[in-house]
Amino acid sequence: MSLITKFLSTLLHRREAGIAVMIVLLALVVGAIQPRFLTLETLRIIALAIPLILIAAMGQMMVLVARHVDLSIGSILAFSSIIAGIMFRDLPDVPIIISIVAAIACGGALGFANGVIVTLFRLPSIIVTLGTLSLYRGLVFLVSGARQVDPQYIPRSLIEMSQTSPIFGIPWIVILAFVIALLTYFFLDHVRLGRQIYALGSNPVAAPLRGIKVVPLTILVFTMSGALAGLTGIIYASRFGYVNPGITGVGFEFTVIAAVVIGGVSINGGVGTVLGTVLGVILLGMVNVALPLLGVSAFWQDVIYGAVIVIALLIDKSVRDRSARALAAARSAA
Amino acid sequence: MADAPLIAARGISKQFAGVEVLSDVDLDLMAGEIHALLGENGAGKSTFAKILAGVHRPTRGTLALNGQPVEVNNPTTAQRLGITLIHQEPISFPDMSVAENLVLGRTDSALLGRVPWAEMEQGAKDLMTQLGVRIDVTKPMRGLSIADQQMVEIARALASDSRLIIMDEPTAPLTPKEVDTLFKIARRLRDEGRTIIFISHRLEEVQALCDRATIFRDGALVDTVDVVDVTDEDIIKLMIGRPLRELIHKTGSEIGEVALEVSGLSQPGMFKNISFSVRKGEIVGLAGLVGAGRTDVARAIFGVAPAQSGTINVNGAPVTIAEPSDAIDLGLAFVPEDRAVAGIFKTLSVEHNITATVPGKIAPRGFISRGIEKALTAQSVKQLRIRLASVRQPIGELSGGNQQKAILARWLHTDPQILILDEPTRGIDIGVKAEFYDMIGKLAADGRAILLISSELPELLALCDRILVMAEGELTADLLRADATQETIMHAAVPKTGNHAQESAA
Amino acid sequence: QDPVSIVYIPKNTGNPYFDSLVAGFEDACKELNCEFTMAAPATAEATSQIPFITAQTQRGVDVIAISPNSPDAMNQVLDRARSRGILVLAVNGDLVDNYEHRDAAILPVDFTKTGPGQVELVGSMIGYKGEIAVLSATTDAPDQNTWIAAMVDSLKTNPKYKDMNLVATVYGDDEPQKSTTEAEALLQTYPDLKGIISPTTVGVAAAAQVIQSAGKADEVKLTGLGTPNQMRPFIKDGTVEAVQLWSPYNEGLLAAYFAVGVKNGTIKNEVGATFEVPELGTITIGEHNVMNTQAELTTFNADNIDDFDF
Amino acid sequence: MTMQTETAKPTRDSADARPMWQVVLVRPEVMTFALLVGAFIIASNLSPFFSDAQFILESSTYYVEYSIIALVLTLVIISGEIDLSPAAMMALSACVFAALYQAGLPIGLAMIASLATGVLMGLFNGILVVVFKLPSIIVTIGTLTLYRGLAQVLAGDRSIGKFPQWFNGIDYRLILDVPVPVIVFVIISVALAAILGTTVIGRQIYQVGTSEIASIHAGIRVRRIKLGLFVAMGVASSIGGLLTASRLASVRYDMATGGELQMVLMVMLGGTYIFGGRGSILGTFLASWLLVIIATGMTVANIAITAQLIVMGALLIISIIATNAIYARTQR
Ligand SMILES: Nc1ncnc2c1ncn2[C@@H]1O[C@H](COP(=O)(O)OP(=O)(O)OP(=O)(O)O)[C@@H](O)[C@H]1O
Ligand SMILES: Nc1ncnc2c1ncn2[C@@H]1O[C@H](COP(=O)(O)OP(=O)(O)OP(=O)(O)O)[C@@H](O)[C@H]1O
Ligand SMILES: [Mg+2]
Ligand SMILES: [Mg+2]
Repeated sequence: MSLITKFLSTLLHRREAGIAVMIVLLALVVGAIQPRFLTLETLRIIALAIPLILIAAMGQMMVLVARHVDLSIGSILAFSSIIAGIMFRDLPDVPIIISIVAAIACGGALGFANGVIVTLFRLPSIIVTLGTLSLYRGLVFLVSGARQVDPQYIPRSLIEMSQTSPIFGIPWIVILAFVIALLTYFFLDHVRLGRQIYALGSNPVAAPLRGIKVVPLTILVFTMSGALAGLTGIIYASRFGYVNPGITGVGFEFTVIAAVVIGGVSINGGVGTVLGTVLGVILLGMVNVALPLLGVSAFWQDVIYGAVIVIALLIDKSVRDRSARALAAARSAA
Repeated sequence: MADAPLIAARGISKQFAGVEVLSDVDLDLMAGEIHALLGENGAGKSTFAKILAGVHRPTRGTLALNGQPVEVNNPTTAQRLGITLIHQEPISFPDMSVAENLVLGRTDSALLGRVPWAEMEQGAKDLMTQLGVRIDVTKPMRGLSIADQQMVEIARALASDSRLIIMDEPTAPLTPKEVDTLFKIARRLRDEGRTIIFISHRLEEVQALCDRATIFRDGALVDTVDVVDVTDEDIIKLMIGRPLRELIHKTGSEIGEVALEVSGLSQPGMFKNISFSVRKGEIVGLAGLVGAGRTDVARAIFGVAPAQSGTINVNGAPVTIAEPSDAIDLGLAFVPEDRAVAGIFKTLSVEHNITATVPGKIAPRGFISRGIEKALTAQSVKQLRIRLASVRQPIGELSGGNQQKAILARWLHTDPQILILDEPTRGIDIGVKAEFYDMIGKLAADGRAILLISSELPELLALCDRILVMAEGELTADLLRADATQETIMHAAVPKTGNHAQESAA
Repeated sequence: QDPVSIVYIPKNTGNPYFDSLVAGFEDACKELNCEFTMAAPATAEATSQIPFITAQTQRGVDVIAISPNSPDAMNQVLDRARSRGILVLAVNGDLVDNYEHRDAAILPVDFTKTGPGQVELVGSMIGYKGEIAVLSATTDAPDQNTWIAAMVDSLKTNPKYKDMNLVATVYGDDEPQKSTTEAEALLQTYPDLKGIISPTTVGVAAAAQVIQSAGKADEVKLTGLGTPNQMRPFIKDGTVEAVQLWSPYNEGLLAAYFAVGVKNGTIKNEVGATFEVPELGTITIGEHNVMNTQAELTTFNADNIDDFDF
Repeated sequence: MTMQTETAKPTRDSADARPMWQVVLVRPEVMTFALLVGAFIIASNLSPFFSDAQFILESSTYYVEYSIIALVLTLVIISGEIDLSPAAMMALSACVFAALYQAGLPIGLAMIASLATGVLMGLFNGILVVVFKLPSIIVTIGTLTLYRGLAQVLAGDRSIGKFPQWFNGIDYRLILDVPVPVIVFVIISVALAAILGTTVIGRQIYQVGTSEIASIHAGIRVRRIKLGLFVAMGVASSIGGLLTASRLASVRYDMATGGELQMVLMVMLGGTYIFGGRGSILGTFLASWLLVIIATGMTVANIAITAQLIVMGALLIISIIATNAIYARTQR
């Protein structure tokens, strides 16, 4: 009996279960209308839609768990990818990997700057990153001279990362994204430093009293988020084959935050799992792919997109309420 | 004494924004003693404790550990030196498991080291067994009662193997049985040669546990005494600089009609079938162990979190209270237990805090009249003797007792006929407490009905005409003043089934 | 006499298409000794150009050339500029149905020929047989819609195209992500698809990338309107045989010559008037004061693409 | 009994009150004002074309719709919530207006329908936040996508126009040389400042933002206030949408894209505290002008958009650093 209640309450507690159910339902419903949705080819398309969001979502998730938010990732992504693009164009002899590292480092540096401003002046990250969202975009225009890096300069091997596959036809960038998710999982769940991020978000007042070095930890979290956004910039270049300073990554932060929140990461900090985030990203990716397949007019996409966010929030809320009630009932029954 | 003291504090002073809250404290703490810190609210006890634990840095003064000068710049250093502070308000990480809460922030392993989940949970389980509490260490901290959270804090201090453990009002949320357990542990630690600083407002606990006591007043150390040598009166005199009269003031006011009657109030998971009534002029106490559900009942009556079923009658007529404003319209008032969160508007002025309940009064024609507002506030400040620099200063700058007075003042302006006071004197020093008792008595004498929730039995026994007792969400006793004693109340308050009973049988 | 001051307001900053248009202005102004400035908003929204127009009016420039983000949202500010004696030119896109709010328009080609030209191009690639689809910009993009209507019309009326079948028109909103998803969905939904026409630079680049990824260059032929720089790798590696466009550079050139001519009184801005522009030859002002830089679209393929850099 | 606790107590029970000059001078609004003056001087030096009142007023009409909404947003943020959907609400209510007008509804009715749409959208946001207790920042990110999407469904990406002549060009109607929208802005500023500063509702907005739980316990109808504020956002957005429709003489679904950031920027620049409980209409009022001056000044000086983005971003961060420092000083 108590085992069953325990199992039930864990299940109710698991936000992930809810998203998984939504994913299955969506697949079935869309599949019923458009059987083509349930093919391997679609799976590949969905898989390709995921890495861009997933990698940045890992960073954003850490930031949210630490009770912050990073709205500047779209601009960081653009900055990193334009830096890499410029290096590809102007320094064709430099090995690609150097440019990739440079892009990640640039992302990390901008994230670091976010972290420093947030901690040094004790400012709410939402406003700081709203500011750097604009500021970094300005930098993108500045370093690029407002000029696009054309496809001819993007190295073949980089583009092939989203086309060729080492195994089972799964493209490199998809594998990369899942490796990063796994690393993040390991870091957050099995490394002391990772646990401290949860602690920090769970109770920012208690954290310093427990010897957690809040300032460096916060800066680290923003730096990681920036670096992952930077890596996303590289993937962006790989997937789309050119880098434009004006459109790359615009509005990207909303997509990522939506995915992370759908994945059950609390914007109040301290709560959230890598699994949930991955599922949230998959759900969003599926919606993106399903709509054109269903022949839904492009006009409806935003409506559905917005509705999915609102519904996910409502479901999250009801799951939480239900688990709280179950907990209370269990308590009074005991 | 042959050995150097474990800690020697010299000339410790602390200023906050220019206000000196601790001045020139010299104190020696010996190895293997339990040392009480006593003093009124705001005397500086917690501040001193925090300085020892590296939370605050002293403005002036030095610390020596075993005769060696040390600088305790941050909590990590303190921990390394073997100093652990159990904070006044339990500080934990609500989203993380009990086991993790026990080890988080421990400095003995590398930051990039792996988290040994299994080991950690086993260790936590052992620690809980050792303490004699039944807490599932894999559950998140969030679900724990305050008392259990406090026990986890204590367990953490134990686990960290400290030389000096500072407990800042650890017993406030604990049941007598838990207090007993805590005392046993404390004595054992002392016998192992560790030092414990014990901060409490309950003098009987100090008498029962402590070896020496240091009394603070207005930020200065007044005296350090051997506990066996002094009486409570002596200590109180030292604390407030004057003697205090006996606690009993209830002046049998005239008891009238039933003002508030609840019947069959239930909220699944919180409380069940609560029925009682309070008459005009009557003070009805509500006793119970922490977590018994008293606050939940009060919140339900006042409409903060209405009950699922049951009825409420006010002055004989059934009423619906969907939100607090309904309750206020019916003449109810509620002083919540968690003053910092549910009571004050911390950054707003005292004035705005006091007039929060009477928008109609301060704005008779829709626009706020500064004159009326000033007058109302001045009246409150005078009537309740609220001590402040200016009515326009943020209420957060006031001491706890004065904040609580302002909250009461807020309600007096609504001229309530039924007052629900939830732990109104919690964390308030003896001097201000006496003022509160007096005020409560006067309110009843005016013919108001009062429901007084308190965890301090002497307080209830002194003030109440009748005492209700709750245990595990149910009403277990309704005692007349004549029948109520500490024993009868505790008998009803301790649950008949469940954890507590099993434990006491064991 | 002061040199004529010209300001050009493209749709947005960082759009490579306008870079060569600006270069056209700059080179012409070197010749003609006019003063040229460019001022661009960050995003290509309907209203983002308005403050720029007002500011330039305030600065008292002689000519405002603009690639409008909206056919009608700027009517009032443009009128105000014109009332101050400023010559207002629409460049590369017109204020469709709001012609009276600008003085003249400089367009690259006669847009009525664009649609049929594209159909012919894709037809020649697929042997005039099979399913084709269109990947456009936004659903109401006026130029694209004109071209698509003309495509549909010629598919219906020209017997040469009787075996070609337009199965879908989808919209990528000129966003790389969305265009990519839509292109992928096209390949997915229509396994027998033979050709895609994408009459927008963002769309054609995204579709090329998708076809390259899927390795379907042999099965699905792609064409559309694309800039040489954007399409160069795809044309070189055979993913795309050919795309078409015109020369934005010439638009800048023509606009500058026309503006300076009108301001100096050497060109009359009326329908039917003609004037000479070096390299472009004789330009005739057409209906609604529209003039074109070239008659036909330029087709870029593996043979000639390296001759172009824009 | 007599109180024996009365002694000549030192002020240790409370901190000393701050001197008056600090109370008055050390306020975020003062900083905003100083920035405003500074920006004006710099802009005048950057371009000889800048300091022309008529030009500044005309340019301000491009931002005034945002400014009006930012005033209401100030109240929302003081109450401890945020609304990121107003720009989308502007677009949807304007599209409703235009679509209905085009469908043959009399223009007056179409305007009423547009306002009603504003009410509904605000209500929807409010219900999600207040009844379902969802965090407003995420809820409104969701509804901003939703509303913008609905606008697109409704209007496609045509622009809908051809309104009667009297409706168009409200920004060119002048009263005492001042464009009508600016006058509307000033009137709403004064009205909201009066509500916030002198009425019970205003007081309660601050109280709710300072501590929602304490407000509930004090009998303040928190839900009603918040719901009301969200509805007010909807109405203000709808008014903003109609003003924009009149100014542009046309409506598209992408009206005011990204405007939410500008509005938040105005509120933040005005010294309103992002976590609620503090802030003022005066601050937002000044900040609106600050933004107009900066944006207009840079545009007329032909400063590249690159620099504009950097300046705006930096400004937001600097202003909030200053605001926070000021609150930290005055709040200890
Ligand atoms: N962080 C702080 N900033 C400003 N003032 C503070 C701060 N912490 C404490 N104080 C002030 O210092 C004084 C001493 O407070 P402290 O918490 O040490 O008292 P205490 O003796 O522990 O009281 P209590 O019995 O209520 O716990 C009080 O006046 C309090 O308001
Ligand atoms: N065994 C328990 N474990 C965890 N939480 C509990 C338990 N029992 C009660 N609670 C929760 O703890 C809270 C404390 O209950 P409540 O505050 O009503 O009790 P109380 O008797 O008023 O205690 P207090 O003296 O702290 O005010 C309630 O919200 C209740 O749901
Ligand atoms: Mg204390
Ligand atoms: Mg309680």
